[in-house]
Amino acid sequence: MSTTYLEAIRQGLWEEMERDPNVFLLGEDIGVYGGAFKVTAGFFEHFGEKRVVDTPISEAAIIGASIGAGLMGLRPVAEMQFADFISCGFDQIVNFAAKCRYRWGASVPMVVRAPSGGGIHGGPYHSQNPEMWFVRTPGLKVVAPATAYDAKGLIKSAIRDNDPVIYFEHKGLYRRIKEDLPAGDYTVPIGQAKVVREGRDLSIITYGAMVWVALDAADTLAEEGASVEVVDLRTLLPLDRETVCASVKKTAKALLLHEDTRTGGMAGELAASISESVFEYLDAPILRVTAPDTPVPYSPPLEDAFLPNAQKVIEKARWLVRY
Amino acid sequence: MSTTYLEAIRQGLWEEMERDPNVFLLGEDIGVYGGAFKVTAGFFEHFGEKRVVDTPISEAAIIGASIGAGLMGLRPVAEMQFADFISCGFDQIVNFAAKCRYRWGASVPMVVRAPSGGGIHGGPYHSQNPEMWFVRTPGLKVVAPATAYDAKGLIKSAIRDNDPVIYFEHKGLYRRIKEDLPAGDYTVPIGQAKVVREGRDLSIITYGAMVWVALDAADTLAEEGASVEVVDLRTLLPLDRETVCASVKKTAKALLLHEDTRTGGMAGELAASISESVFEYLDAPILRVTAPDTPVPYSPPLEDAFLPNAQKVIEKARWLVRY
Amino acid sequence: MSAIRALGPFPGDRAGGEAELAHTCLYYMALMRELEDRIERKLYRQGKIVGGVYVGRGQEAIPVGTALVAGEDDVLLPAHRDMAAFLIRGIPARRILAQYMGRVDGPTHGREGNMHMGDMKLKLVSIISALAATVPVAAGCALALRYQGKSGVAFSYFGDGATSRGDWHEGVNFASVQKLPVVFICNNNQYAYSTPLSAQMACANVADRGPAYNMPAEIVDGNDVFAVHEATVRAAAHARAGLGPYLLECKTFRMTGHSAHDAAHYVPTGMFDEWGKLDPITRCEARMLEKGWASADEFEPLRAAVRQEVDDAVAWAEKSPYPDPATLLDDVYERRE
Amino acid sequence: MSAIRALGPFPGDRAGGEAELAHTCLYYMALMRELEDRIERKLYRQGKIVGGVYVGRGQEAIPVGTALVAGEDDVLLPAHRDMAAFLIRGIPARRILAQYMGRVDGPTHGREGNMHMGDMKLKLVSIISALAATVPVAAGCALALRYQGKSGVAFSYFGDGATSRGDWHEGVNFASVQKLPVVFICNNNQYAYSTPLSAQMACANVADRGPAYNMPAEIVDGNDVFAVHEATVRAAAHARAGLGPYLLECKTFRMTGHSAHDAAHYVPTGMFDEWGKLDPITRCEARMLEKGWASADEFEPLRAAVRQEVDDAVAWAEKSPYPDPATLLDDVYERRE
Ligand SMILES: Cc1ncc(C[n+]2csc(CCOP(=O)(O)OP(=O)(O)O)c2C)c(N)n1
Ligand SMILES: Cc1ncc(C[n+]2csc(CCOP(=O)(O)OP(=O)(O)O)c2C)c(N)n1
Ligand SMILES: [Mg+2]
Ligand SMILES: [Mg+2]
Repeated sequence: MSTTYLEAIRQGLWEEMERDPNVFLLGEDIGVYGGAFKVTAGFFEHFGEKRVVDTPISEAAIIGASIGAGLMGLRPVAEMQFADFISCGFDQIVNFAAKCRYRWGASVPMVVRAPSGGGIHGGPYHSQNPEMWFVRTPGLKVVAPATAYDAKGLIKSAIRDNDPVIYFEHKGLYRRIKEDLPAGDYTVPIGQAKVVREGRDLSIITYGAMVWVALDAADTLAEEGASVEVVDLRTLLPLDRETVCASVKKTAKALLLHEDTRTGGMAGELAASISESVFEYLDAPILRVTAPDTPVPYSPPLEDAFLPNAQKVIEKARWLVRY
Repeated sequence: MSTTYLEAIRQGLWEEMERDPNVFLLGEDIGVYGGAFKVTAGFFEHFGEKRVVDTPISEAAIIGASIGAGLMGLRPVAEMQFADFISCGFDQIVNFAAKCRYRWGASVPMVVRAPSGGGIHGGPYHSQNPEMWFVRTPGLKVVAPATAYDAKGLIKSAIRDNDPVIYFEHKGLYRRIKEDLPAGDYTVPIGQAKVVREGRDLSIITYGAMVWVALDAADTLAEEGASVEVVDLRTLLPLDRETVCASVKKTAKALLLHEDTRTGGMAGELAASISESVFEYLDAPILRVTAPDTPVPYSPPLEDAFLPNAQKVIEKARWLVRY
Repeated sequence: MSAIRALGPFPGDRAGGEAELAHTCLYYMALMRELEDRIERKLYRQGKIVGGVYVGRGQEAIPVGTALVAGEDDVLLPAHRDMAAFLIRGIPARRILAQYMGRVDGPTHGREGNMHMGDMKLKLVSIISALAATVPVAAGCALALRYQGKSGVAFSYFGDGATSRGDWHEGVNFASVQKLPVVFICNNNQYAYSTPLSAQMACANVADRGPAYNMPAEIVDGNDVFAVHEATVRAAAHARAGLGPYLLECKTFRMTGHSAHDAAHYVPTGMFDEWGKLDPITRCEARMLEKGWASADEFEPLRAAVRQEVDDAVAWAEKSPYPDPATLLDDVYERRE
Repeated sequence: MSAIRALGPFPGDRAGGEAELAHTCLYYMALMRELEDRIERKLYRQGKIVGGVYVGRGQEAIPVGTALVAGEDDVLLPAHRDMAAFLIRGIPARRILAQYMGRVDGPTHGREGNMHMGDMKLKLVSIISALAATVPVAAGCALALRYQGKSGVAFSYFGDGATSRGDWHEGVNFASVQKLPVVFICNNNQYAYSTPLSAQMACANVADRGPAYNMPAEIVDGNDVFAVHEATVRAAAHARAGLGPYLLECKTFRMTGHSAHDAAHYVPTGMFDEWGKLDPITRCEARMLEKGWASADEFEPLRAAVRQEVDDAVAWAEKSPYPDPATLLDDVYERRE
C-alpha cells in the first residue's frame, strides 16, 4: 500500500510515540484540530492531551518549552505551523538549544518540524526555505527528506537523536509523492547523503523537493545521452561531504541545485567543500541552479519564474556536459 | 589626528545627525549611559532625548519600532548591545524589514548596528559573527568595515541608504586600530569591495577584523617571496563579485578567510561565485581559513585555538603558493 | 443621500452628522461582507483565488468603526480580518480583487496575496504573516508621528491569539513606556485558528492585560459599530493628547472557519447561531431605523448597489493581466539611476 | 552548631528548625558576598578573571531565600545575580572560581565564563545571555515534571529588565495557560544596566503584570531573607498543588554597577547609602540576635570561616590548568561510539 510523504511523517511520529512514552508533541492547533496540514490528525484522540499539547501562538515558548522538556529527559517534537514562523523562536534554537551540549554538557533531545517550501502559491510567508539559518549554526542537526521513505526514517532518527534536530518537511511533497514503505520499524541515519541515481557525466547535488526536479531532468538528459548522477543530501548538517565529493570525483562535474534563494544558500557550502577537496578532479565550473535572490512571490507566473525546475536544470546541465 | 575605529563610527553618527534631523538613535542604555561600548557617549546631552531614545530590553521592539519610524520617513539607527542579541529581534529584520520594498513598495531606511566578533574573551554570547543569517536574506544590505575610514564612510552610507542595512562593527577593532581620516564629509559606497593590498600569487578574500590578519600574513609571506593580494569585501550583501573574481582571475589562487564559523559561512558563497565565474583561471583548490564549527569558547587557550590568525593563514597560503 | 457612502482615504478628518456616519458605517460593512463573501464563497471555490482566504465575516463593525475615525495624519496597521480598513483607507475593491487573483493591478502587482497590502501614501502599513509583528512597528510609526510634531495616532490591529506573541508584549510595553499615541485594537473573536481563548491565555479578557502596561483597556461590543466608533474616538483622543496608548478589546465572533478550507468543526454547535443573532450589519440597520436615520426601504437599494460595485470590481479584476515574469527581480532594493 | 552550614545539593528536601535555617541563610549569603567581592574587587582587578563580571551584592537574600526551598525534584534556572543558587545547589566555590578564571576545572571546563553554568544532575539549568530566554525553558521543565508525575517545581529567575522581553511574556503566558508548576522569581533591583524601571515599564511593579496571566503575584522585601524564604514556600506550595505559576517580585537594589567596569554614575547619589542600610546580611544577623538564634560572637568566626573557604577556593582554582586546546572541537554533538 502506497504511503504519501505526509503519511510517512505521521507514521513515524505515531510509531515513535507508541515506542517511547517520553515522546510528545507540542504546537499550535496540532491537537483537537490535527495540525494545519493534518499531520497529527487523530493523535490527540489516541494519545491524549498530555502527549499532544496545543499551545498559544508563541513560537519562542514552544521551542523554549521543548528545550526545557528535552533537558529533563523527554523527547519533544515541536511543530511550527509554517517553517516561516521559526524566525519567531529563533534565538531559542540558535543560542539556547544549539549550544547547551558544548557550553555545559547538557543534552537537548528535541525536534522542530518545519513545513517549508514553495509551489503552493503561499506567497512570501508560507513558502520559504530557511534551512541556512540553521546550517550555519554548530550544534544543530538539519534534515530535509525528499522521499516518503526518508521522511519516515529521518523523523524517527531525529526523535531518537540526543541533539536538537530541525526537520524540514516540504509542503509541496506532502500529498504529491507516494511509495511503498517497509512494514517494520526502520530508521534513516542522520548525516548520510544518498546517491539516488547513478551516472557518469555530471553530479547534481540537491535535497528536498528539488530531488524530484533533478531526477526529472536526469531522465530527459539520459534521452540525450548524458548520464547524470543525482545525490540527495537528506541531511544538511552535519553534511556528508564524503558522498558529495566521491560523486564529483567520479563525474568530474557538479551542478548544485536548491529551492532556496541563491546567495548564502547551501550551494555555497557545497561549492566550497568540492573545490577545496576534489578540485583536481573537476573538469568544469561548478554551477548553481537556485531560486533568485528575492522573497517568494505570490502570483503563479512570478512563482513559476522564481522556482527552479527541470528545464532550468537541463539547460545548465547540458552546458556542463558539453564543457 | 589619528581616529580609532570606534571614534570613526561615533563621528559618522554624529555628523549624520547634524546633517539630517530625521536621523535618530534608539537602543538599550545608549542615552544617559552612552552605550555599552560608549559609541554614543555625549549624544544624549547634545541631541536630547527625542533623538537618542533609551529603550526597554526589547530587541524585537527596537527593530520593529525602527521599521515603523523608517516607513514614516525617519532614519532610525538601532543599536544592538551585542550582535549576539540580534537573534531576539530576528523575525522583524528578515521577514518585515527585508521584504517591505519587494512586497508592497515601501522603503524602510534603517540601520541596525551590531557589535560583533571575538577575541575579547566574551564567550559564546558576546563574540559571535552572525552575518550569514542576513547575507542569506534578500532585501537586506550587510556591511562589515575593517578600517576606521570605512567604518565612518559606511555608517554614513548606511544611514543615507533607503534599504535596511545591518552594520557589523567588530568589537576587537574598536580601540585597536586608528588612522588619520579626511576632514570633510565622505562616504564609502555600499556594495564595493576594495583591494587593500595588491599581489600576484594569491588572493586572500576577507572582511572585518580578519583583514588585519590577512595583511599580517601577507607581510610575512612577502618576506618569503610570495606576493599576496588582499581583498576586503567591506559589504557582504550585495556582494561585489566583480572585484573578487577580478582578483582571482589575476592571481589564479584564492584563500577565503573569515572569523565566523566554517559551515554555511561567507567563504561558501565566495567559493561558489569564484568557481562558477572564473573556474578556468584557477590554478589551485580554493581554500578556507575560518573558525571551526563550534560555539565561541571562553577560556583564552580555547578561544585562541578557535580564532583564525596569521599563522593559520600563512600555512594554507604557503601551500597554495607552492601548489 | 446616495446609497453609496465611499469617503476617500481620510474620513476621520471630516465632520458629518450621526445619520451620515451611520450610513457610511453600513455601506462599508456591507461592502466588506459582500466582497469577502464573493471571494470566499465564490471566487475561491471557482479556483480563481490563488492562495489562502481569511475573512472577517461577523467582525465588520471593528475595522469600520475604527478606521472611520482615522484622519490623514493617522496610520493604520490592519490585521487579517480588517478588510474594511483597506477600503476605507482608499484601496478600491477592484484592486483588492486583483490582488487576491494574483493580477498585476493588485496593490502589490502580484508579489503578495490576499490582505497583505499597504501604501504609505495612504498611511496604511502592510501586515506580515507573523502575528503581532506589526505591533512594535505601530509603536515606531507613533514615535515618528510625535517626532514629526504631528498629531497623528497609530491604529494597531490584532486578534486575541496574537497577544500571546512576544512581539505583542514588546511593542505594547515600548509604546506604554514611551507614552506613544497608539490605539491598540483587539478583535477578540474567541478563537485563534482552532484554539479557544482558554488555551491561549489564562486571563478572561485581553483587557486584563492593560494594567501590565499601565494602559487604559476598554471592553467594547465589537458587533456594535456605533459602540466601536465611540470607543475609538475616546481612545484616539486619549492617545492624541499625549497620554499614551489605549487598548480596545472588541468582543466578537469569527462567523467562519479560520480560512476558506477550515470547516470549524471544533466550534461548539450553537455558537454560530447565537452570534448570528448579533450580526453587526443587522444591528446597524435596526439602530438606524430606531433612530430615524434611515427608512426600511433604503437598505435593499444599498445592498444592490454594493453587489453591483463588487460585480464590477470582479469583472475589472478578471481582466487584469498576470504580472510579467520579467519583473521578478525588481524592487528587492531601491532602484538607483 | 558549626559555623559552616553547607547543605549539599537539595536542602529543600530536609527539615530543620528556624534557627538552623537562619544559620544556613546567613552562611550562604556571606559566602556569596565574599566570593563575589573577591571576584569583582580583587581577582578582576588583578586581571585574573578572563571576561565580564556581574555580581549580586545586596541581593543575596533572593537566591538564598528561594534556593533553600528547592528540593531534589525541583529545577532551578538562575539568572546572573543569583550566585548563591549555584552554591546551594552543590557547585563548590572553587569550581566556580575556576570557571571565572577560564580553567579546566570549572563546571564548563573553560568553554563558558562567569555564572554561565549548569548541571542537569543537580537540576540546575545554565543561563544564556539573552535575557528571559530561560523563562519558556522553565515552563518546559515544569511541563516535564508534571509529565513525569513528579511533584517538582521550576524556579525561574530574572531581573526587572528581562520582563520587557518577548520571551518572558511567552513563557509566563504558556505556564499560566497550562497551569504549570513554576515559581517566577523577579529580582527587581530597579535598574537594568543603566536603565531605571520607569524607562523599562509603565507599571509601578512587576507584580502588576500578574493579572495579565491570571497569576498570583506577590511583592516581597527582597532584602529580608526570611520574607523571601516564607514567600517562596508559599509560592512553591501553590505551584506544587497544581494551581499554576506564582510570581514573586523581590524588591531590592543592585549595590554595584551593572558589571565590574560600570561605575553606575547614573544612579542618584544617596540610593546606595539608603539601600546600604537595608543590607540583607546585616538584617539577617540582627534578626538572629533578636530571636535568640545566635549570639553576637558567632558572626565573626563565621565570616572568618567563609573567608578561609574562599581563600582555599581561590588557591585551588589558580592551580587548575587551562583547558587543552585539543578539546576545542569536542561536544558540539553527542559523541557516538
Ligand atoms: C507567528 C505566527 N504563528 C502562527 C501563524 C499561523 N496563524 C495564522 S492566523 C492564526 C490564528 C490567529 O488568531 P488571532 O490572532 O486570534 O486572529 P484571528 O484569526 O482569530 O482573527 C495562526 C495561528 C502566524 N501567522 N504567525
Ligand atoms: C536580549 C538581551 N539584550 C541585552 C542584553 C544585555 N544585558 C545584559 S544584563 C542587562 C540588564 C539586565 O537587567 P535586569 O533584567 O533588570 O537584571 P539585573 O542586571 O538588573 O539583575 C542587559 C541589558 C542581554 N543580555 N540580552
Ligand atoms: Mg482570534
Ligand atoms: Mg534589574
